[in-house]
Amino acid sequence: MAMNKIFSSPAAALGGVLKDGMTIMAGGFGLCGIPSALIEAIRESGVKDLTCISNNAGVDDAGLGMLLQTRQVKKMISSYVGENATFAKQFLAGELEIEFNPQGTLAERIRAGGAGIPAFYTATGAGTEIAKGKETKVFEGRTYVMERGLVADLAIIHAWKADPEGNLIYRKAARNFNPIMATAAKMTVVEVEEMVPLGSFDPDHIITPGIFVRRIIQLDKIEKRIEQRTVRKRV
Amino acid sequence: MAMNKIFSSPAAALGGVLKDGMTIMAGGFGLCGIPSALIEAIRESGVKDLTCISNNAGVDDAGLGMLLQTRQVKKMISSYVGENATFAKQFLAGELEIEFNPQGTLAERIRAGGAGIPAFYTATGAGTEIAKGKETKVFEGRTYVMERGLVADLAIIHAWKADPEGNLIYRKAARNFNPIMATAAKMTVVEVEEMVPLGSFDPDHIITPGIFVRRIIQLDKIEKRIEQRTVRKRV
Amino acid sequence: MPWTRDEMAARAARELEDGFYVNLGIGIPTMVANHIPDGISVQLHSENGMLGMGPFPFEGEEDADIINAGKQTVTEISTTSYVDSAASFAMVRGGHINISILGALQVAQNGDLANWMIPGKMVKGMGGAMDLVAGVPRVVVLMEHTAGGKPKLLKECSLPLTGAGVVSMVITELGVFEVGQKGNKAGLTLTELAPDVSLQEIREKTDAEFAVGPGVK
Amino acid sequence: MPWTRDEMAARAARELEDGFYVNLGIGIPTMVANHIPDGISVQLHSENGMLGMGPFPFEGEEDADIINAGKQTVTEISTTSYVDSAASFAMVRGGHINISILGALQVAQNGDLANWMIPGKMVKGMGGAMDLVAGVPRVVVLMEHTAGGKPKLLKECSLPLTGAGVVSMVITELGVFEVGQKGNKAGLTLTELAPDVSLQEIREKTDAEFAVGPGVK
Repeated sequence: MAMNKIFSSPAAALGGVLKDGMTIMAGGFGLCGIPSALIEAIRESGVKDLTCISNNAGVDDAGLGMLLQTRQVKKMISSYVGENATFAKQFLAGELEIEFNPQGTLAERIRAGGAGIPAFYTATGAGTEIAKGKETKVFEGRTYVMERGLVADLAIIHAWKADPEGNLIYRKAARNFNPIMATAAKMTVVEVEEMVPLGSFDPDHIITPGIFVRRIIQLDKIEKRIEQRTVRKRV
Repeated sequence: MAMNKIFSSPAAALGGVLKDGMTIMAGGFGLCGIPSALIEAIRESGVKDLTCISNNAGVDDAGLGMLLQTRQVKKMISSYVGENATFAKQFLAGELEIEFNPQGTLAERIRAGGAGIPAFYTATGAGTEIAKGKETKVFEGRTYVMERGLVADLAIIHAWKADPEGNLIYRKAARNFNPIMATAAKMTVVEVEEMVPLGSFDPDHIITPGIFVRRIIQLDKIEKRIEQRTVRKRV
Repeated sequence: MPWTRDEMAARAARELEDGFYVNLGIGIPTMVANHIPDGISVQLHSENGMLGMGPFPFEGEEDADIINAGKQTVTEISTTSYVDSAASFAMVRGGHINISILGALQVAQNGDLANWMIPGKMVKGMGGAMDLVAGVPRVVVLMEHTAGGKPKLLKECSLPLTGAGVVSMVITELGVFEVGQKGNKAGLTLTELAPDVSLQEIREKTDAEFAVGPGVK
Repeated sequence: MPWTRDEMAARAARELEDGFYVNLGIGIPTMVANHIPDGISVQLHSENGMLGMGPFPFEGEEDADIINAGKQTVTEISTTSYVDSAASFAMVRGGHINISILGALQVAQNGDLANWMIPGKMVKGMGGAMDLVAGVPRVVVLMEHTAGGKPKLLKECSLPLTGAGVVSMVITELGVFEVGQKGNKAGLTLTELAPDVSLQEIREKTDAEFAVGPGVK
């Protein structure tokens, strides 16, 4: 534990890492479990021509939507971007590239990238436009599409708690793409809601071992937006 | 939770499942986290010509070694069997087939089988005898071997605690192959050290969700053997 | 009289069996959760990594970290567990989810399904739909029989496919069709009519060819 | 005087850097853990799913569920985490382990490594060795220079390979060799001699061709 992984601010944690044209994975599903503070720091940095790998594109003024507004994103690799009007506008104007991946294929490509697997076969998308231009192979009479592992220059991650080693736990459905992206980048930077002392976690409960985490910042304010507030009446 | 997953004994939990010639995955690394009671019940059943997928082959009188002694095993798919003298004898007499897999490839094949991935590429074993007869492919200048997903008729698993839904947690290094094998068989039967009521687990701590578990038995005695007892002196 | 949306959902709920793990799509499929038959217990899978999903929270009890695939706030129940997105889709792709009930733009008589894009319109993405229809062994489509007066059950889909030959059953407000995918069972069979819906009406509103099951008069 | 086993382990430990994640093989490599330089902190990876491995337990404190890849009882430390076997080897295959230090039967001058089987003898299996040498970016071999008087550093391995062109460095009781794998750096270079070991001696005991580094007299 001689090496220090803890940084003082999002900007400090991204120091020396950002480069125009780089590929960034960003965790989260919708606005749940997104690394908001790190996205904000990327916006402030002005870095541009980014390729962003993220399941969604945020909304107009939150999540990766912030980087779309400032036109820092050249290309998105996502499964669904329906919540973002800025996205639609830039895409229809030809200012933004998009590569749609089926969500499970996207998740598996990221997991494969982190696990040193350059390619795998899946039945998802066989016989559809998604399979066009991709190699296919028949196993036991069924056609499968070859999909490639994905890696990024940088992964930005939101976790619930970290210890100084970089061991991470996540809170509920805010886990989603965060743990797999943490494994699939040359540099993984994590924002956490709470730092805990070494030895605080039960080793059986750790979801992301510190080996995948290079830099950590503790958020000083935690703001979680709800995209679709749905409730039921008390009876 | 209408469906009952809890059975009264290992024999009951395996009722109607065992068939000569079937393929069985058995969790554990060495003697750590092996499903001893279920292996014993398989021995008692007399089922034979089994193909067993397990990282190791136990020792002479424990783990899968028990099924070797009774000659119920036709073939082993393993990464290392060095601890078992019965194994060596039967193998050298040509009575036992063995398919060696690099341990990481074995683990990944099982994970792939459970995840609906029929094949993937790995650099492990490229240029060695393990690659013979297998398809290879070059990605970014490096040669990778195509390995197939593995599935079994039955997985027998050892976990620490289960709730009635079949949610499982494991204890320390006894986790090993158990969670991935739980996903990769038509029928997964689990022995646990302790049953806990529904709702006892923090949903963030569950390692194997109940979707992968069909039958559970609670062990009435827990005996854990240590293969290599190594200690240091107190100073 | 054609089925209401609630009745359609109730009909789909009859496809559930005790112990099933179930994925429900957005729209009418979501309503299936309100019609689970007595004595049957199922677990709802949400693609974003939640298994064992409860109803919407009471007002004031919303948790931003407990959402479903539609980004709606939901609740935990006593069986709930969380996994990451790769593990969630390993459940789907690996065939561990017993049934997927989802909407469609078009279904063809060979089981082809289109529900993710309309050329020329802004494409939002397929989300998890392609994974679900390819990975789940039983795919039930719950949809309006027609759109703008045009049949959605077709000889061939004209829209880009979500999955090829993946649909097992189609439930509309007019009736129920089984989709056979192999050998002499290939093709659509009408197996139920909604009350007071005539075979004539359903023929007029369907482009696909279909057989009529023995129970249908 | 050739290095002792402890001195060999200490030499290998000098390859460690602060913050490294390290996999140590069975035998002399295990002893590397006793020689980690001051001011440097590393985490030990055990292939059976333990990351952050402590020393052997005190007598009476052995836990059957805390073992290393050699099935020996070990202990937890404040950084320890557990994962399943697929996740453990995802760390290995994905290049996340910084260095692997392991034994060998033979090493060839092109970096080929043989350490898992001898034809005609009972084969025990390769365990995780093939995954480690293929996945870890820096593979350091720690071995006796000869076996039964015969060189183990060869022009070509005669035994079945564990990995092709995978070794970065070889440390024996006589000295240290770097293995270059690309372009004009290809091949073995002797970079250190153990005290009082002569170049002549090392040449006699080595079948492989090797260059002699500038620091070696």
